[in-house]
Amino acid sequence: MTQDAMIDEWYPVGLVSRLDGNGRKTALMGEPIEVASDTDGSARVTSKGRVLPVRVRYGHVWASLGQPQKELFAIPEADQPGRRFVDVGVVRVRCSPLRAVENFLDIAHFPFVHTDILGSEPHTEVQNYKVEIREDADEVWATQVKFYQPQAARSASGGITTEYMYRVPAPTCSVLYKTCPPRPGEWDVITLFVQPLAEDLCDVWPWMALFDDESSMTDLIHFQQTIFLQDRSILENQIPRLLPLDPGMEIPTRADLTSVAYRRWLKRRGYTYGAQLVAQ
Amino acid sequence: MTGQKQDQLHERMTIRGAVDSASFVPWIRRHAAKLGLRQEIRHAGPGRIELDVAGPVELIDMLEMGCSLGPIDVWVETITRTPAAGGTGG
Amino acid sequence: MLSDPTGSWTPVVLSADLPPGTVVPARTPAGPIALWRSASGRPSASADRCPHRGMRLSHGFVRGETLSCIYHGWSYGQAGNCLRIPAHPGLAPPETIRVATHPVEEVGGVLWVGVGEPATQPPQLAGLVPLRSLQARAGVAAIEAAAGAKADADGLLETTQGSQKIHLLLACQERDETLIHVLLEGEGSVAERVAASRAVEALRRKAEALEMERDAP
Amino acid sequence: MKLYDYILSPSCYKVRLMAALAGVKLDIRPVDFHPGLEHRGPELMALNPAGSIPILEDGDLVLTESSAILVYLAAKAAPDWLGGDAAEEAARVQQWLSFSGRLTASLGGARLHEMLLRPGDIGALQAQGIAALRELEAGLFEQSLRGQRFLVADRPTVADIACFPYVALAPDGGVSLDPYPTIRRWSRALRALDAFIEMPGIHRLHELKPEPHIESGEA
Repeated sequence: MTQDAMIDEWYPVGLVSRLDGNGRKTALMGEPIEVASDTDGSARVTSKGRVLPVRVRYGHVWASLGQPQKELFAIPEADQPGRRFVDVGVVRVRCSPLRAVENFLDIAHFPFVHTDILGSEPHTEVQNYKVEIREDADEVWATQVKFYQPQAARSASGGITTEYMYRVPAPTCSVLYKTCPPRPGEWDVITLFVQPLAEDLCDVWPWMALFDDESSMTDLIHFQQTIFLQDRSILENQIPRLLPLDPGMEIPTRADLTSVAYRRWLKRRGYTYGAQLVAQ
Repeated sequence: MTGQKQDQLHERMTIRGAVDSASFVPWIRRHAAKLGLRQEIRHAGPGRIELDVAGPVELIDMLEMGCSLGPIDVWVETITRTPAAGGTGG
Repeated sequence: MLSDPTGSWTPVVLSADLPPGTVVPARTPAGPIALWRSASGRPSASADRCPHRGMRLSHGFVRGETLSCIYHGWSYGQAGNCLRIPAHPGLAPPETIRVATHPVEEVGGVLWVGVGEPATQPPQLAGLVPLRSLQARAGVAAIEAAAGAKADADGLLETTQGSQKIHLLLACQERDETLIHVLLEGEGSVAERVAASRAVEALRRKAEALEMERDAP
Repeated sequence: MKLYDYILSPSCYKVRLMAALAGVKLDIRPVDFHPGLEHRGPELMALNPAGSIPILEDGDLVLTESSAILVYLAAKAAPDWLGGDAAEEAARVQQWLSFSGRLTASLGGARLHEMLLRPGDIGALQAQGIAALRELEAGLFEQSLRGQRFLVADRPTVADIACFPYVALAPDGGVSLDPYPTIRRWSRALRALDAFIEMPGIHRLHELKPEPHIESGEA
C-alpha cells in the first residue's frame, strides 16, 4: 500500500505524563520513531534522525510523519473548568487502526460484548439516529444515538436510556459525547486516540474529560480499561484484519449507519492506510 | 418497531454520484439478492442509477447502506428513496 | 492422504469434544469453520465468519438450535440461514441472508466435515474407539517417520507404541501442522488409555523434532 | 478483607473469582497498575517489597502470593475448595498451584508484552506458554479418563482457580486456545459455575440464559 493522505495527519504517540529523557521507541505507519522529552522538557519526536512536527494536547504527545495541513482537531471540553482529565494508558491491538475506531462508533454490540455494563438483552434494538459529514469541519458526526444502558453510573440502581454523540475528527480518532448523569445538560467526553503502528497493528490511547467528583482516578481508568479490553478480543478476530471499504462481503444495516458514514468519509478523503479496498 | 408484521414496501431508489461503473450494477444486483430483495434496474447511466425495489423497510435500508459505500471505484453522492406504485411485478 | 480436497471429508473433532450447546473452531481444506452442536444434539458446520461484520462465529454461543455471533448477536440456524438480527428485532431475516455451511457426518465418535460435495460417506473406522485429539507442529511426513508407518488414503495410520497398537487419524492443518486423532482398538482400561495418551505425546515430540531438523538449514 | 486489585490482572482476578465462588465479600482497593505503575510506588512497596499485586490484607495478615490468597479464602469460607486430605489429592493441589506460576510467567508475560507493551522475549514466552498448555491439556485429559472433570477431583478446587485465568486469556498474548479440546471443556465447566464472575477479555456465556424476549411496546 502506498502511503496516502493519512501521512499528513496527527497521531498520538505517547502520554505527556510518561515523557522522559531516555526516549521511548515506537512506530508510526511502519516507520520507527522515538518519543522523548527535550532538555527543556518539551516533547521531541524523531524518525531516523528527522525531527517530526509535534503537538502536546489532551494528555498526549501528537506527531506527524508528513506536513500537516491542519492544526490538531479541537476538543473545546478539554478547556472546560470542573472536568477531570483521565489518561487511560495504552493498549496494543492486533487489528487495523481503522477497525479500532469503527468498533468505538458501534452501539449494537453493547448487549453482547459489554453485557450488563453498557447494554443487556433484551434491549438490543437500535433506534434510528442521525449521521452527517460536516463539510465545514470535515468531520463525521452521529447524533441522537440512544441506547438502553443497564447501569448508567456506579451509583445508579437501574437502567436508563443513555444518549450518545459520536464525532470522528481525524481518521484514527473519535470523540464520544455521552449523557452525564451528575450534570444534566453537560456531556461526558470519552475519546479513542489510535496510533497506527502498521496497517494491521495499533496502539490505542483512550482519554476522558469527565464531570465526576465521586470516583477515584483509578476507578475511572479501570472502568474504561474494562470496556476496551472487552472489545479487544473482538477486534483481533474480525476477518479480514483490514477495514473493508467495499462492503460486498458484509451486510451493513441501518444500525451500522455510523460505520458506513465513517467508511464513506475515509474513502472520500483517500484515508486508506489500514483499509481493504476490494472485498474478497 | 417490534411488531411481527413486515410491511412490504415498493420503492424507487435513485443513486447519484460517480456511479458510471460497469462494476456497480452487478454489485447492486448481488447485494440485493443477498438481502432477498426483488429489484429492477430502471436506469443506469453516467451519474445516476435508478432501481425499483420491493421488500421490508429494514431490508431496503440495508440495500441503501451497502450501496452508499459500494465498490471502491464508485463514489455515491446521494441516495433518494420514493414510494413506487408496485412497479416490480409484486 | 488425498491431495485434492474437493469432495473429501476431514475429521475435525471427536464427538466427545463437542457437547450439546457448544461451538468450536476447526480447520478444513476449505478454510476455517465454526463447528457447533445444538441443544438437541445436531451438529452443524458453518464458515467461521459472520457475514454481517466479519467476526469469527466460533467465538459465538449456541442457544437452543441456533448459533449466535458474539459481536452483534446475529443468529443462524442449522442450514446457515439468519434467524435474528437483534438490532432490528422487528425484522424476520430473509432466507438469503446466510452463512455458508458444510455437510457434517458423525461416524464412530468422530465428526467429519465435507469439503465440496463428497460422493461417498466418511470412513467407518470399524472397531476403533476415539481417545483424544492433539495438534502437532509437524507435517504428515514427519509423523509417519516418527510412527514408522504410512497413512492410508483416509489419513489413517497404525503404529505400535510399547506394547500397544494405536491408530492415528491425521488431518492436515495450515503449514506444517497436523491434527492427530488417536483411536484405540476397543475401550481398554483406564491405565491402558493413559498409557496410549502418553505414548502419543512422545510420538508428537519425536515428530516435531524431526520437523525441526528438516527445517534446519 | 482488603484486596489491592487491578481489573486487568489475571492474578487479581483469581482472588476476585475465588471470593465470589466462596461467597466472601472483598473490600476492593483499585491500584493504578497501568499506566500509573502504582504497584511500584512507596505505599505498595512498603506492603509488598516484591512490587506485585494482588495483595490481600486481613487484619494483621498480609498475603502477596495469589495461590496463598486462594488457599486462605477457601480455608476461611469454602473448605471444599481446598481439595481432600488424601495424600494424592493434596499433592495434586500443590502440583497445580505451583504449575500456575509457570502459566503466569509464560502466558502472563506474553499477554503483558502483546497488550501493555511490557518488555520480554515474546517468542520464548509464547513457546513456554504452549508447552504449559499442552501439559495442562494432557493432565486434564487423564483426569477425564478417571471420571474427573477438574484438575484434582470431580469438583473444582483452588488449583483450578489458580490455573484458569491465564489460560482463558492466553489469546491476549497471541497464544491460540484452538488446539486444546479438553481445556475448552474444563474452562466451560468453570464458567458455568453458579457464582462465576468474568473479567475483561472473558465474555459472558450468553447461552446459560435462555434468549430473553421483549414485550411489544416496551422500549
